[in-house]
Amino acid sequence: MTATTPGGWLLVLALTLPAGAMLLGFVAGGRHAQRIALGALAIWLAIALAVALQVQASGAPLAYVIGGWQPPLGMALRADGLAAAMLLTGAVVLLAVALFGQGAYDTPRGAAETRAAYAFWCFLPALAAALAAAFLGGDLFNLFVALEMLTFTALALACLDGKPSQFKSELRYLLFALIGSVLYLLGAGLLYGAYGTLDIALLAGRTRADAPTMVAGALMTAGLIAKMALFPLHFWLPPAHAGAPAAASALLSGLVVKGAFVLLLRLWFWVLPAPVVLGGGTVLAALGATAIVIGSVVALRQERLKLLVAYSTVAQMGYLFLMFPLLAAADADAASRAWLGGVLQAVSHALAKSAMFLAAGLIAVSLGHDRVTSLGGAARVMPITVIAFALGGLSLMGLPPSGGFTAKWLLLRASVETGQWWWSLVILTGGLLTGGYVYRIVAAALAPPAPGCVARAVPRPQELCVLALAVASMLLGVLPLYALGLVRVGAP
Amino acid sequence: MSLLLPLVPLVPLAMCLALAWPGARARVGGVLWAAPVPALLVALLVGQVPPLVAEAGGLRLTLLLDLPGALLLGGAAVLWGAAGLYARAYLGHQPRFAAWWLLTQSGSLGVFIAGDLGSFYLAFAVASLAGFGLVVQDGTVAAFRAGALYLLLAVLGEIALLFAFALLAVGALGDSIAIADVVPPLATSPGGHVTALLLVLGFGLKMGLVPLHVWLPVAHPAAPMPASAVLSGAIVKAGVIGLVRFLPEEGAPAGWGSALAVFGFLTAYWGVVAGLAQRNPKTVLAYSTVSQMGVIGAVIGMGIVLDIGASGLHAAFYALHHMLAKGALFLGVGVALATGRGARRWVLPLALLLALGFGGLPPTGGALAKAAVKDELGADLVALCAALSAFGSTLLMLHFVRRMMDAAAEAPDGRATPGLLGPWLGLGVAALVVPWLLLPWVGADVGKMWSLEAVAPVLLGAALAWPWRRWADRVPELPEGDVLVLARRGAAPREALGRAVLRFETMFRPWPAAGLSLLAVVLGLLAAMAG
Amino acid sequence: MTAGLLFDLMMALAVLGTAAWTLAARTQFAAVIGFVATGLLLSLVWVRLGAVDVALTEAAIGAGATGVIILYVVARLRGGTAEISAATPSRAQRALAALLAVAVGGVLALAVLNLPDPAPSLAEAALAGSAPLGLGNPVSAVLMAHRGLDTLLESVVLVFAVLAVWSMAADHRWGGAPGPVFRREESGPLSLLARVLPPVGIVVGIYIAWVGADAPGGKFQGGTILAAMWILPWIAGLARPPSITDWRLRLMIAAGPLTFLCVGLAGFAVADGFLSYPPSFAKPLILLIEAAMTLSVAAALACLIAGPPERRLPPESMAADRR
Amino acid sequence: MSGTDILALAACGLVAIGLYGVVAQAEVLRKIIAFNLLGAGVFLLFGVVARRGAAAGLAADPVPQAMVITGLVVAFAATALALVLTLRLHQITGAATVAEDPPSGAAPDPASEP
Repeated sequence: MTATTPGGWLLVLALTLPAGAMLLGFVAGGRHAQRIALGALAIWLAIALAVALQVQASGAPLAYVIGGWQPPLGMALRADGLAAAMLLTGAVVLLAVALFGQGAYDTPRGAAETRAAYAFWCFLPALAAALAAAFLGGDLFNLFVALEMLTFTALALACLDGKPSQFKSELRYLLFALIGSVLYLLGAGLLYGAYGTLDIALLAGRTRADAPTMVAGALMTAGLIAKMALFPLHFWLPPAHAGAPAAASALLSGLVVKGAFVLLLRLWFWVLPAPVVLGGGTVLAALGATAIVIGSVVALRQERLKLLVAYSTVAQMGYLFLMFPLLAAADADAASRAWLGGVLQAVSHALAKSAMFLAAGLIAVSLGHDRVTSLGGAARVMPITVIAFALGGLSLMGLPPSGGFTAKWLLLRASVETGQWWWSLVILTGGLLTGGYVYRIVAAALAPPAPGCVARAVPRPQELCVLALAVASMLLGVLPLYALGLVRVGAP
Repeated sequence: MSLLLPLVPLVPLAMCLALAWPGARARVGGVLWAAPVPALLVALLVGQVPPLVAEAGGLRLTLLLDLPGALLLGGAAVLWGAAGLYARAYLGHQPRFAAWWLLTQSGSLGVFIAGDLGSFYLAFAVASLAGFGLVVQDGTVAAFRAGALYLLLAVLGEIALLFAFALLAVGALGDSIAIADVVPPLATSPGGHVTALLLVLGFGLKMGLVPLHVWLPVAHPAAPMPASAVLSGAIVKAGVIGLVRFLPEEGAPAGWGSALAVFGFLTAYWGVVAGLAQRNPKTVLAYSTVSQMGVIGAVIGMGIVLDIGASGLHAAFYALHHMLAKGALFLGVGVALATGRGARRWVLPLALLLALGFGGLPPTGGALAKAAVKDELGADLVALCAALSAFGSTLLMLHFVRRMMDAAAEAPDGRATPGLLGPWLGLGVAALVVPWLLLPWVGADVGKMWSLEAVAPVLLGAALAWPWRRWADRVPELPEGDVLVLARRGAAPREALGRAVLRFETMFRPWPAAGLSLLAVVLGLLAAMAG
Repeated sequence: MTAGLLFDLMMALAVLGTAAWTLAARTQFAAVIGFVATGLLLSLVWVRLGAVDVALTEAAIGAGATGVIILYVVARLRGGTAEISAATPSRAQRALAALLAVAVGGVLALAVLNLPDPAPSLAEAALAGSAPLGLGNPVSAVLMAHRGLDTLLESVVLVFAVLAVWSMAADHRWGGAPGPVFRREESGPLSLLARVLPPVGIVVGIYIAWVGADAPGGKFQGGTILAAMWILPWIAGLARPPSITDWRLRLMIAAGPLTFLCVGLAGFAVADGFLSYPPSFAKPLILLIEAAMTLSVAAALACLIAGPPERRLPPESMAADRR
Repeated sequence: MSGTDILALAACGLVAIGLYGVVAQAEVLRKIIAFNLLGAGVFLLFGVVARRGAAAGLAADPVPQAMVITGLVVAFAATALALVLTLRLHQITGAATVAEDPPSGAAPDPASEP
């Protein structure tokens, strides 16, 4: 029996505010859409903060029963530590990207509405609404709708430039993501047939390790990891994320893929029964490990900066899957560490990767190209941007004092504690390879400029947005304890 | 009183942050030398400073000062201070350099007082990574190449340590991450050998144990003079304090003492042999550092083998002398190059004295350092090995003095400014005198330094230095970083491997392959879930 | 074997047969025909499954609107045979795909046949829950109340989709009317249809939307018919669609979700919270939302079918559209 | 075997046909059609589930029915989006498939960043 908790109305607000802002912006258009989006995202951050504080303070998940209709017939919104942390991350990244986007997508007073700006300012709150729906949703079918919201938003953001080369990679993304959604829906149908509800809290602990549940689990998992671009289903991500404009890439790599991640966690650690998790977790982690190694090596060999960063996303997503067999292990302490490590990896990657994509975009704008071999001089023209990129890189490598360090450290410890030490080898190899490609970029950017290289300065406010994100991913490592306490609330 | 401890890393850090303020920039640059003053103060107060334990949430941070730590901290503080003064005269005011300098210093000093895994790792990483900025200061292509190698190996070392610390934290009883709590169970824990290997890898990289020494001879010649001095003097000592703290005689798993000793001596000899084939005086000094760190490794290793409780203190004392003397020699190279032929008069006497001190010429501080480690290196075969290394050191250092004079002879004549002379002289005198002042702390047998077995290697080395003068020019010059050549030969297979991975990844890019993978994933997951 | 069972078997085989034929069809046009046929057969299956609401939706959206929009694109794609044959998977790949697809279908069948018996059901709860709302059709009650959030988000998704479709336009076409330019047809069957059908269709559409509260039907089915009635004159060149920057068009598209959102939030003040209805006003409020949603569904569907603007309006009408 | 079971098998068959189509057919348009067949199979499965849950005098459980109606609309929106993208791709590049451009895939051109 779910009951609306004090502060539950915040969850409704977190979902309806950006949705309403998007609708109003859609109607008003032009300069108004920009103002509405900026205002709404700022308030959204405050709401996310309030949700996080409330969850932290009460030590229990927030819930809101919609319309007073109890599940299974009705639906509930829920925010545990995971949801609150991801919501807050999403709000921070979105606001930073919105402020960054003011440079490229500004509609001055009196100017006519343009396509890219209109779409950008409408889809920012749209993404916020989609993320809120995905993080807070308590019903597997409702989460399907959230997934589709994410897909549509991601697609539109990626096509913002209207570049011909982008249409093909986006079409590949859309088709593959849609197939993923349908597989997810198929599994949801089976679960409804087996249990007569899709409410996650009601399903928890009630599922049996029988054929319908397992088939549903396999289908839904495959659908979700297709959307997360886990190797070998990653083919769509690098061109789609690398080809998008910088602000969009940051959102796609930082946030959109995390929506499916939260759903995957809900599915595995709330819905699926323990024996199924135990059996399947190793497969997921093995795929994740492969993604880490292959993604990193391929990133190391890229010639274009944005493609390199995109392949790095493929690799970093792999880390998220290492937590599955660790969580399934019997050791409660290790499982708790693995949970924290996995969630923290998602958060720190969101912050670090969005900073890196924005930085890569600024570098490309300044130099007029993004060939890795000729980045020389970048550090002189835009030291802040290069520092931000390097800080993000440190977090990806897992060097202290970054958030990535805490995440990887926790995963490492958990893997040793549960006797699955082989995953720790993967984490270390991944860190090494990550160091390799981050180093390649930073060393190239630090090098003296090539003769004839004309780099133009980039706007300082944009640089500061990037730096803020990178510093946030660092702060996560300095102040992990507060983050960890929050993430523990309502953990499986 | 214990609240002084955080000042050690925080004062340099605060000065580094102050550099961001344009108004404070020039002022901070002018007092670069003052950053390590709190560290020196704290080191002198050793014994009166209780440990500082700060509870933050579930994490307990510990800062503490023991005798080995105080020796190293004090020595490093003197070196950083002197080199800071020298840098002002040598480089002028360069805010960027000052920033890297202070950041590195913060880590380098902090590592000597860190008492738990977290703060130790943090300080170690800051010292390692920020050192990059010092290496590439000159901005030349060679400097960037050296910086690249430095950074790469530093990161490798970090990763090895990270893994080792993870194992330590897991093996510890309870949740404490204090070094004193996590190290004792190491000897008996199942993953002890892996942990020890990773610790030796991580700290050995920093100290320059063969074959992990390659960054030293590449980075030192590329860095500006004061940076080389602190790299060689202070930063490599982070590895020493690491071994002292994490492989104490009661905590190391069986076999690791002798392994460390063997690698130590190998390093000591390798450093001498490779250094003798060098032309650049700074490279020779770098190899000398490699060699001396080898000796320290051997001391710590034998301390474990012979179960000598004070071996950490002895090693720290030996390292203290090395810090001061090696720092002085590096600064001396700069003075020599500034004075040209006048160096013969100005620089030569002190340089000779310091150089012979490395061999153990009494009554220099070096001889005291050698006497202090007699407990560990004084018996049987080991004594012979130690004598051989002392002989080699003498030979190598005289080779260095000759190379330095050669280089000075080619430099334009001039006068060294007081800003260069003062710190150099001060540091050199400190290297000769300070070990005597600190003798009561360590309690070495002074008489031993006059014994025949202590003096003979110096005399023999000095005697052979003359013939080597002739031979040295005929020996082909070894590339800086010697075994690095082998690593370059490995580039082709690495390239092939990378290309193979890329080809493999490309197989999954076409649509049908991805679609088939998706279906296979569904069935594979199902099979795994069911079985 | 009873007659009912025989009918089910025949339906199943017919659906699978047309579906397979759709894949195998030589031309794209034939494939679309196959798809629409499959969709119409499926509507019959839905009736057979006792889900008349879904049957109507399937016929209107699943087969009708989807078929139309695919057909419309087929007509505009040309050439590319070399590219297509190059991209066609090899025989081995296709065989493997068939094998894996059948395997997935097989395990799915295994799972479906192993679903528990008696099946869990919310039918009773839904029936009980729809009574206080005054709705005779429990499906509508579930859509508007119990799972109202789904419907709300779904109507927002439609706006996302319209916006995404528009944002695919070329930059210089921004501000134009949705879709390509159609030549005005003064005579001919299309013109006739476009003049005769809309009055009838609009009435039917509104009726279907209206009865949804108590009988099969509702906003989506009705909205689709209305959309068709709106598009017909565009295609015949008899009416000019409004510019995509026209705030009235945008408001029409967003009105449904906005109304739903406002009523939902008003629930905080006048009822038990978000998306709850005060008992005495439940039905009128729901009808209000349904009306707005029907309008929005019709406008959104029409815009989705028309596609991104491919022409600019003449300057004088641009000026009229500008606010 | 009941009539519902037969229709359940038909749903599974539709899913298999749709999956084969999206994987093995080259043209985007046919992929989209196959995707819709796949979706139809999934919705049919919901129908079977609803039918199995017939109770309280209702011919089928209304909750899965409501889900299908929602799902159909979302699927339509997705199809429309995919088709528009296909059309735009075709208009600009003449391509009718999503095969990778030879030799190494769509290399983005960041020089034209806004």
